[in-house]
This record gives sequence, C-alpha cells and structure tokens, in this order.
Amino acid sequence: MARITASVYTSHVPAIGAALDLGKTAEPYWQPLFQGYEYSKAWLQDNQPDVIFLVYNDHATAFSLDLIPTFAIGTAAAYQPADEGWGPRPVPTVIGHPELASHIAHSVIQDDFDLTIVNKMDVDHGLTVPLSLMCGQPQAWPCPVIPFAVNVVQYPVPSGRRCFNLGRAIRKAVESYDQDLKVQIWGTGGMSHQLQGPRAGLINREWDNRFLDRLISEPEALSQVSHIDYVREAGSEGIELVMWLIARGAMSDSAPLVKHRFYHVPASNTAVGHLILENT
Amino acid sequence: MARITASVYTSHVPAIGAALDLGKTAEPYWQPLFQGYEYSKAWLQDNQPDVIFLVYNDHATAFSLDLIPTFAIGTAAAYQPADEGWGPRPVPTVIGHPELASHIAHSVIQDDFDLTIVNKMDVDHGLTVPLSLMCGQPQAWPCPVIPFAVNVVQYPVPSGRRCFNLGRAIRKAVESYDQDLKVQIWGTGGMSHQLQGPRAGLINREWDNRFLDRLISEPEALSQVSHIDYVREAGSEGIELVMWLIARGAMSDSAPLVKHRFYHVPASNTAVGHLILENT
Amino acid sequence: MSLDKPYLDIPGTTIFDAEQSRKGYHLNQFCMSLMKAENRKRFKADERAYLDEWPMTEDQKLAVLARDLNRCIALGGNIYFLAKIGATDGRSFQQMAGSMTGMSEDEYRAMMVAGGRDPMWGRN
Amino acid sequence: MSLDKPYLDIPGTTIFDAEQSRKGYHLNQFCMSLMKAENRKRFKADERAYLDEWPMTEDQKLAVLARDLNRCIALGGNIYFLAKIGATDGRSFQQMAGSMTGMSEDEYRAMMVAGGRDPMWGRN
Ligand SMILES: [Fe+3]
Ligand SMILES: [Fe+3]
Repeated sequence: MARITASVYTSHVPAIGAALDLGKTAEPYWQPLFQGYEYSKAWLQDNQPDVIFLVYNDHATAFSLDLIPTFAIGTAAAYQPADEGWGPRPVPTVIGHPELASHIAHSVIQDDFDLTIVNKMDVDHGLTVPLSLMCGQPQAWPCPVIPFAVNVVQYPVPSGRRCFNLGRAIRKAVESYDQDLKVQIWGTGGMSHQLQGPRAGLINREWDNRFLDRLISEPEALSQVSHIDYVREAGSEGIELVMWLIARGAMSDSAPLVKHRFYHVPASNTAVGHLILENT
Repeated sequence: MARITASVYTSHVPAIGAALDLGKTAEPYWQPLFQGYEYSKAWLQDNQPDVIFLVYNDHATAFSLDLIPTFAIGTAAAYQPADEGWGPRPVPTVIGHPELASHIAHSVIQDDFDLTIVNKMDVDHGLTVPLSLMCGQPQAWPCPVIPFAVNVVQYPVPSGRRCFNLGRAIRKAVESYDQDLKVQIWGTGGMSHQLQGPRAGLINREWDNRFLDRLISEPEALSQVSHIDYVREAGSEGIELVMWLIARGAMSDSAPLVKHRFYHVPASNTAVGHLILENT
Repeated sequence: MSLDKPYLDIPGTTIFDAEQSRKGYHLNQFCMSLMKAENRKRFKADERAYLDEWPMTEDQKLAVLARDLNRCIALGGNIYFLAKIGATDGRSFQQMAGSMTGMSEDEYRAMMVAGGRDPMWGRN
Repeated sequence: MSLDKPYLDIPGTTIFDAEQSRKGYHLNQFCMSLMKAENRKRFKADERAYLDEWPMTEDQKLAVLARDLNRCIALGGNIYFLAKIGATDGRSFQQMAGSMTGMSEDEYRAMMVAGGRDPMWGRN
C-alpha cells in the first residue's frame, strides 16, 4: 500500500530560481534565504520519497486564457521546464509517474472532484523552484513527480475548504494504491505577496506566521478562511496559499511532527514561508 | 432575474446531422425519426429562449488525450463547427453568451464544482446535431448557446449523482443572474448505444424507456444508478445519458410538464430518445 | 492499481480507462491528426510513411493499415479517435461499428433496423 | 451580474476575474506569444507592427508600448501574462512590480529589504 509520509510547504518565487541558476546563492541578499533550506536538503536526502505529488499553480505558462482548469493532474511520462520568457530554466526534465497519477485521478474523480487530466504540458517556476530549493542543482531530480496545477490566476479560484477536502481525497487515493510507495505531497506558492498595482510589495508578517501556526495545529478551521481575507491580508497573489491546504489535507488526522519551519522576507516581492511536516 | 424555463433531452447521433446535411430526411429510413421532432421544432418556435445552455460531450474533437476536462464551460463569444474528419458540417457559427457563461462558471466554481473554463474551441456533432434537430436548417441559430462539455470518453466519467447536483448548482447560478433572461437547458447524448467491439449495436428499448420514465418522475433516485449499470444495460456509449441528469437537475423541484416524448430505433447504431419538459 | 474495475466483465466491450489511454496514446493522437484535411491527404498518399511519423508500436500500425478496429481497441484505441480513420476512408459510423461485430455490413444494418442487438447478448 | 464582488474595495488592487479576463483577452494572449524566442525577436524588432497583428484596442497597444503596467491591468491585463513583456525586456519581476507603485527602483527594493509594504497601506 502506498502512503503519504510527509508534506513540504514552500514559496516558489521565480527570482529564487534565477538566483540559483545564476550562481547568486552566496550573495548577502540571498544567503539567508538559502540558509533556511539547508536543513531541508539534508532532510530530503535522509527521507527520499518514491514519488512527490507537487501542488503548484501555472503562471500563464501551460495554460493561457484559452483554457483554465480549476484542478489539473499530470499523468504524462515527462514534463519539460517551460520557457517563461527568459528562456527555459537549466534544470532537469521532470519525470512523471503515470500509473500513480492515473490511479489518483480515477479515485478522486469518483469522489466528486472534477479534475482535468493532462498528458502534455511544460512546467514553470511554480513546480521547478520548489524542486531546486529542496534538491539543489542535481543532474536529475531524485524521484518521479506528479504535477498538480491549481487555478489561482483567474477568479474565482477554488476555496480553501475545497482544497482541504481535495487533499483528503488524495490521501484516500494514495492509500488505495497497491504498490508499496512512499509519497510526499508538497504545497507551494505564497506567502504574502502582491505583484500588481500601487499596493505591490505588501508583506504581512504577522498574518503569515499565524497561517503557519494554524496550518500545523488547526488546518480544518484554517480552511474556512475566505478568498477575500487572503487578498486583503496577504496580497492579491497571497491567494496561492490555498494550495498549501491541499497538501495539509492529505496528511493524517493526527498531529504531525514539525521537522522544520522557516520564514524570511524578502525574496524579490515576496515573503518566503517553509514547513516540513511528517506523519507520525 | 434569469430563469430556466424548460429542458430538452435528445440524442446527438452524427448520422442524423449527415442525413440532414445531405438532404435525406424524407428517405424511409430517416423519415420516422425526423417526424418525431416536428412537434419540437414548432414548440421551440413558440417558446424561444434567450439563451440555450447546451450540455454535450466532445468526441475527441476539441479535446484530445493531451487534456481531458471533466467539465468544461465555454465562455467564448463564438464557436466554429468542427472538422471531425468528414469536413465541417455546413451549419451556422454558434454564438456564445460570455456574460452569462462567466457568471455561471463563477457561481458553480464557488459551489465546489471544479470547472475548466474554455475560451477557444470548435464544437462537434454533440452540440450541433441537437441544434439541427430542434431548429432545422436556419441561416443562423435562433439564440446564443453556452456549450458545456462533459467527459464521457475516458473513464472515470462523472457520476450520475455528481451530474444531477451540478444541474442544481447551475439552476442556482442562473437564478442569481440579474438580467431577465429565459434560459433553456438541453441534455444530449444517448440513449442505448455501443459503438465498439463484438457487442456493437446493442439497444435496450426497455431500459431506455424506464430511464425516460424515471427522468421525468424520480430524477434524484435515477441519479444513483452506477456507471457499470449504464454500460451493462445501455452499452458502452450509453454512459452519455449521465448528461441528461445535469439538465434535469437544473429544473425546479416540482413536477415538470411533459410537452413531448419520443423514442425511435435505429439511427445508425443508436436508439434515439427525446423529451421536452417545461417548468410549471 | 487496486481500484475496482467492475466493467471488466462486460462481454465484447473494452472500457477506455487511463490504462487503455496510456497504451493507446500515440495511436489516438495519430487519429486526431486526421482532423486536418492536409493530413488526411498525406495519410492517403502513403499510409505507412505517415504512420511511421508517429511513435506507435508496430502492432498498432499494422492494425491501422488492416483497418482492424477490434485490434486497434485492444491496443489502446478509442472509438471516437479511431472514427477519424473511418472518416478519412469515407466510411460511416455504422460501417465502422459493424466491422467489429463479425457481421456483414448488410447483416449489421438489418439487425439495427430490426431493433438492434439484444441487450442480453453474451451474458449468462 | 449580481454575484458579490467583495474584492472591489481593496486599495490599489485589481482582481482578475472573468470580466477583466474578457476585457484583456487579446492583450493577455499577445503576452503569451512572447514565450517563444522567435516572437520576442520579432516584437523587439518592431513593437508597433507586432502589436498590430493582434486585435487589441489602441489603448491596450499604447499601454504596452509605454510599459505602463497599471494601465495594462486596468485594461484587462493580468500580471502573470504581462510578466512576459518584462521578460522580453530583460527586466526582473521586482522591477516590474516596483514600476507600478510610483516608487523608484531603489526605493521599492529598499522597502522590500526593510520588510515590505505595510499591510495596512491604504486601508482606513
Ligand atoms: Fe506563484
Ligand atoms: Fe455522443
């Protein structure tokens, strides 16, 4: 039986990818941020999963306005890093896990989540930056990855509650897979950020930290927070945080072990938050 | 306030479109079938809606295996009839209703239906054949149409219960639109058919008619029928009938007025079923 | 996978699920390409050469060349995709469906006119 | 539409909903086209000519030419789409975001290093 062993939460700011790719990680601006992921890289080495289920959002890369899936699951064999306008990031191809991805799709669609199944797409910084933060700059990513894209670009986006319940359905799906796989689920995006308008650059340190507290201790209550609260308190792009609730919903109901917690301002326009939770 | 005035249910067999386009409607094979829609054409003339919300499935036309949305709503201004391999059908462009479509998308996504929003797609026989059956061969379709595509090609497809509940959410969405529009909802596809394998040509007249009875009188109970029952009793493509439950769920809870009922075998490989229900 | 697949016991029927879809991916995407008139023309001009542009298995290519739709389906094809081959050949959906039943075109058509296949066909 | 839009009262913020999306459709799809290196090259060679290939409004084109991102957003642009223009110009996301605030690049960067904009900004 497959099972979810741990969940990882992290921002996926594109500038972090650029800093890595351009060799700037030791610069004073970036050093404290990458320092915060040193533990995480070691932890991942010691806790290698067989598959990573990676929840992220596409930033007008694979999905234009022609077609906007609320939830899209990748069942392909491989995904190329996208050219987002600066040229593709120099990172490895992402290898998928078609069998487990299809199994999860099958199960959660029967549980009334109306997924879009995707067999061909490029993946943008939303997916590759978390891999870089957790794995550094390897020749190949350490294991297959199932990309799970959430619409947080065009309103309405799915509610926190919907995301949390989806996480639960994913947990059930993983646990019904008959191969003995260790699966990690990663929730990415956030924390506070606003990338647009006169209000750009908003950071709400207090709100972010309260979000981290509640994500650990009372995720179901946290999932009741409305869209408008995210936007008002964490900025227009802070809404990405609903994706963390998918990962959290996939964890077991008992209290998780907090292996790592990190918070830093700034990365480009954004606050960076990071958590590692293990199932006990 | 917009409201749903009536629902129409009909098969969308491609051969019917071909018979119409090639001027074969008076042939003995086709005449009884088109006869069954004479009432319907007059009814539609007398009961012109402002918008038709048309539930259908794409048959490997707009959606390949690269991307399979469970539910896709068209919010575009217009849709072209697709070239399915025989060349495009000689029928009018389908004009959309972006405002109402977006409004419905907004509302039902907030009601936990995970739609995919589509702004660019061609529409195949699943959408155009019902229009032809109900409108004949006009220079332009009588009103704007909102295409709503359901995945019934790759398993798992959404359950009957999910479809019925979606219909209810669509009803609520329509009723919260502040323009005074008469909206018809059409459910298409089915009835019995199997297009593949040694069992091709299966027709279950008794089961189909029981489905029509129950769709009228006890749709919620009918929505509990499992996929496997559709496939076993109505053939592998008989599963299309779940789409009728979306239209039925969008009707008011009180008993509808049965304006027309028609059943015919065969059209090509398929049984043809047709109902017109009015809200009272 | 340990999900129930209750549909596996239905006679003469292949359900197009994710497993079939994966098997038939390139076969079905080849079929989709026939929705463009210029591709239909190129395919008709040299079927084998056109098929060789696709990473399909040799079995899949042979099944297409033979227009053996049952075999195509066993190899992951889906009827709505395969229908583009029939369209390219100028065949109707009824001719395609009938070709899978072991009946002649006339026999199949006559069965349909007489009310279609008995739903108890093949069941015990 | 009579759906609640509770987000309309948030200062200095435009929520990209279906209405904005409709308004900005061609503007945003133009931006998407810049994800291809050859299109970036063509755009840079003659911006106006490239823009004229798109059914955008004149206001949208002028806003793009002026790199006025606030105006682009008012006209239906979304920042993730508009970012492709910045990428084409070789600008960072921080430069783009800062350009909308009325601050200089250095001022904006300094604000971020100092902990970012106060979340109570613009609220009463
Ligand atoms: Fe993001
Ligand atoms: Fe159909």
